Amino acid sequence: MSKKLIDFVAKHFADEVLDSHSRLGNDTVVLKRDRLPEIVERLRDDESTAMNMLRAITSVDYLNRIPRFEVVYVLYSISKKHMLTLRVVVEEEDCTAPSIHHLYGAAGWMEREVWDMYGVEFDGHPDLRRVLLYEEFEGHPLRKDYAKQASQPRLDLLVRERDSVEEFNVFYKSKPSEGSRDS
Amino acid sequence: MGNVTVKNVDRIKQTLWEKSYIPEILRGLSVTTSHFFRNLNPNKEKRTIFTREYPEVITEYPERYRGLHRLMLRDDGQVRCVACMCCSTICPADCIHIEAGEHDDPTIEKYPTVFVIDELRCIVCGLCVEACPCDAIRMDSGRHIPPSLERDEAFFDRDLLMELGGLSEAKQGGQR
Amino acid sequence: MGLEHQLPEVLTTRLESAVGWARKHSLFQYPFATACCGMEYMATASSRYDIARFGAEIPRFSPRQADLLWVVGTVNHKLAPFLRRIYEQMAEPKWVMAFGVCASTGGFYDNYATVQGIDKIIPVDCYIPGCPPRPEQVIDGLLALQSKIQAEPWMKYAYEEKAKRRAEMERSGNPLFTPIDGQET
Amino acid sequence: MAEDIYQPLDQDIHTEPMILQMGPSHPATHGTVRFTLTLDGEKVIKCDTEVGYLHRGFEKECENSTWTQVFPYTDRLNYVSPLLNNFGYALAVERLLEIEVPERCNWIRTIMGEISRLSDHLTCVGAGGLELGAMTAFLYALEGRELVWDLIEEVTGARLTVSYGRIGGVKDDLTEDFADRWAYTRGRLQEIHANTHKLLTRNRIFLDRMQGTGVLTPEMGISYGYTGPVLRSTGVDYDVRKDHPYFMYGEVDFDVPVGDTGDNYDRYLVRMEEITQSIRIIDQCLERMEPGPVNSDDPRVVLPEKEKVYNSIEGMINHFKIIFEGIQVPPGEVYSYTEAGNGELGFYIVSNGTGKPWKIHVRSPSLIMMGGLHHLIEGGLLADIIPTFDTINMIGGECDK
Repeated sequence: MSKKLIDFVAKHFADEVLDSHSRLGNDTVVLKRDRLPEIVERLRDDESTAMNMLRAITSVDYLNRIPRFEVVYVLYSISKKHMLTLRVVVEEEDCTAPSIHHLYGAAGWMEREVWDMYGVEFDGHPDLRRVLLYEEFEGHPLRKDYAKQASQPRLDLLVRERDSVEEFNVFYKSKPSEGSRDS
Repeated sequence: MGNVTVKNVDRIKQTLWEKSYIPEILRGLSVTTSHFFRNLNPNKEKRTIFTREYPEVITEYPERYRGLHRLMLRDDGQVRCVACMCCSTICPADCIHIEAGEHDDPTIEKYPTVFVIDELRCIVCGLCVEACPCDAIRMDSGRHIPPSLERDEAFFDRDLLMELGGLSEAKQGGQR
Repeated sequence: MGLEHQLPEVLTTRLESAVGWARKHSLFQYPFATACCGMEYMATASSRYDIARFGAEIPRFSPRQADLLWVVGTVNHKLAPFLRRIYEQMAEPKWVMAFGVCASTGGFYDNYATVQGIDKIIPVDCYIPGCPPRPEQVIDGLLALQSKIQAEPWMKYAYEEKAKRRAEMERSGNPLFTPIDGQET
Repeated sequence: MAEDIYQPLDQDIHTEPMILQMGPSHPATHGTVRFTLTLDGEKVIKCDTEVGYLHRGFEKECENSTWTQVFPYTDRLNYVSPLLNNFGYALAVERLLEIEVPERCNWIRTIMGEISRLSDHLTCVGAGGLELGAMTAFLYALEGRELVWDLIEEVTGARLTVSYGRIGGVKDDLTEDFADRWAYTRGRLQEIHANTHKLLTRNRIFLDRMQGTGVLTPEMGISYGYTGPVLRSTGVDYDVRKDHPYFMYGEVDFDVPVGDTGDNYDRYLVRMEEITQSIRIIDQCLERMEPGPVNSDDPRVVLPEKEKVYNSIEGMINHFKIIFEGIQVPPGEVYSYTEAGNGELGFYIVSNGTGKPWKIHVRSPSLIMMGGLHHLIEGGLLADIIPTFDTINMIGGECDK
C-alpha cells in the first residue's frame, strides 16, 4: 500500500498531523481537531486525491485515556479507489468536533449518530438531534461508563429487572422438589 | 483471473400496443393459468404444489437443523454433562442455568443437579453445541421448540431434556 | 348480556362452543412486524405454509378491525408506546401473540434499548419461541391459541373475568392496565 | 378577461400544507420507520425521516461479548442476507488477526454469500410487487426464497439466523449433495425469475409507478454515501466485489449491471440482473472448488477438533481457553468492507488485545441511505414513497442496529 495519501496530508498540513501509520491495508492519519473541515475539503477537491465519498464517521471511547474520545472519518475515492482513515482526538471536557456536513451529504446523519451514541457535539451542524434513540433519553449509551442494562423506559412501565437466576429460582420454587434421577 | 464487466441494464420502451394494457393482462394470465393447469395434471408427479400441509404431514427437518436441545446419556443411562459451564458461558442469550453437584461415583467428578434451559430466550445459534467438550448437549433432536401459553412453560429442565436425548457414541478419555 | 340466564344450560354451552369455533377460525390479524421475525411472518403467510388454511390469512392494518395482534420482532423502548397504543385501540375480544424470542423475553438483546418481553407492556396469550420461529412453530402456536380461544368462556364469564382481572391489577398498583395519560383509546 | 375573473378567487382560497405522520407501524414501510410529511395536496414538500424504532444496541452488545459471540448479532443486522454479514465480520476480524483462511473456505463463503444475496434481492423484488398490488409476483418471489432457504438450512442448520461464519473459517463444510440440490434449485429459480420478468417488467401499471419516480443523481448518490444496487442504478459502477475483490470474487466472471437514470425502475432492473449474475457466480464456484479443509489451522482462533477435545489434555485446555477467554485479537483497528445485499457493509473494529472487542462500528448501508431518502421523496407524490422506499430496501435491523 502506498503512503501517497498520508504524504499528501503531511505535506499540506504538517502542523496538524499527530501521527500516521499504514497497517492492514488502512492508511490512517491522526489529526488535531480544529482544521479538520479544511483538510477534508482539500482531500475531496484535489484532483490527485478526489476523496468524493464519505464512508463512515464513528467515534471510539478510550475510557481513562487523555484525550478520551477519537472521532474516526473513513474517506474513499470512487474514481481512484483509495481509502484514508482520519482520526481526530477529542477531549472529554470539550467534547466537540467541527462538522463537515457541508462537504458530504452523508455526514449529516453520521454526525447525528455519533452525537446520539457518544455525545460528541458537532460545531455548525444544523440539526443535531438524536437519530436512533428518543429525545427523552439521558446520556449516551455507547460511552464506556454507561451501564449496558440501564434502560430508560418511555412509558411508566412495570419494568422488571431481568435476573435470570432469580427467574429460574421462581420457576423452581413453584414446583415440588424432585429427587434427581441419576444420583 | 476473473473477468468482470460492467453492463447497462436494458430499459424497455413500451410500444403503443403494450401501452394498451391488453398484452400484459394476457401475459400475466398466461403465467398464472399455466401454474393452475400444471397443478391439475392427472399425473400427480408432475404437479408442483408448493404448499406443505404442515400439521397433518410433519415436516422432516434436515440433519443439521438446530431445534430443541437434548441432553445426551452415558452408557449407564446417566447424563453426560459434567457441569463444566462451557455452554452457559458461550451462550449469548444467557439462557442456560446450571448448578453443579458432587457425584457419588468417584470416576465422575461433577454432574448437574439443576440444568434448565429457558427456551424462550434461546436464540438457536448452536454455540452451546460447539462449546460442549463432552458431547452432552445437542440440538439435533429434529423437533422444533414448542410454543407455550404461559411464560413458565418454556423452562425445560434436565429430566425433560434427557428424555429426548439418546446414547452418545463419543468416546472420551483417551485410550482408556 | 342477560339473555343467557333465561336459556337452559345445555343450550348455552352449545352456543358457547359454537361462538368459540367461529372465533377461532376467523382471526383477523394485525401484524406488528418490526424485525427479523417479519421475514418468517412473510414466509408463513405466503405460498408454502399458507396461513389461510387456519382462517387467519387477512392482515388488517387497522387495529380497530383486528382481533389478533402479532408482535413480530423486537420491541424497544422507543417503539413501546406505539405498541401499547395499538393494543388499546383494538376492540375486545382480542388476543396477543408474541412471535419469536425477542417479543417474548427480549432474547439476547439484554440492554438499554430493548423491552425485556412485551408482557411487560401488554398481556400475552401465546408465546412462540425460536429466533426467528420456523413457520411450523408459528402454526403450532396458532393452533395452541385457537384451542385456547375455543376453551375461553364467552357468555358467562369472559368479560366479567377480564374486568375483574383488570381491577385487581389496578388495585395492586400494577401500571400495566392504567391508560396512558392524555390518550384517548 | 378570464384571468381577471379568477384571480381574486385564487387569493381567497386559503390553503396550507398538511402534516401527515406515516408510520412507525405502517403497512407499506416494511420495517419500522416514521415519515413526517408536509403535503401540498398530494405533493410532498418536506419529508423528515425518523428511524431507530428497532434500535437494539448492537454495538453495546458486541462490546460485551467475545469475538465469537458477535456472530449471532451480525446475523440480525441485515436479516434477509445474514450470511453476508457473518462473512463480512469474519473477514474484518481475520484482517486484524492477519490470518488467511483455506481456499475451500473462501469458495464456500462466496457461494453462500451469493445464495444469501439471491434471498435478499428476491425479497426486495417480491415485496415491491406486493406493495404495488402485484401479489402474484410476491408469492413467486417468496417461493424462490423458500427454495434458497432450504439450501441454506441444509448447510447451516437454520433458515434465517444462521450463525454460520466463524473467525478463521466456517462452521461446517457444504453438504455432500449440495451441487445436486443447487442444480434443482437453480432450475426453479430461473423459472421464477422468468415468471417475475413476465409479470412485472413490461407491465404498464408497474412501469407507471416505477419509471421516473425516486430519481437519484450520481453526484447526490456519492455525496450521500449510497452504495450497492441503488448507486449502481445511477450509472456509477462501484461494486466492492469488482473494485476490491475479496474471497474468490477475483477469480470468477460476472457482470456488474448499472442503470442510467437512477429511478426506481432502474433499481428494480439492477436487482433482477444481479439475481442472474449471482446464479452465474455460484455455478462457476461449484465447478471450480476443490476438496480441502474449511477451517484455518491456527490454534489461536479455531476450536480444536472434537476428537482432540475428548481425548487429549492440550485439546481440552485450548478448547476451554477459547470458550472462556475468547479469541485473543491483537490490539489495533481496521476498517474492512464487503458488498452486502444493500451496499457496502463496513466494520470498523478496534481491539485492545483481549477476548472482547473494544468497539465494533457497523457502516450499515441502510442507515446511510435513509439519511438521503428525503431527496428522493421530496417533490414527488405521496404514492411514490411506496415504490421508492421499497427499492431503497431499508432493512430495519441493519438500519437501526
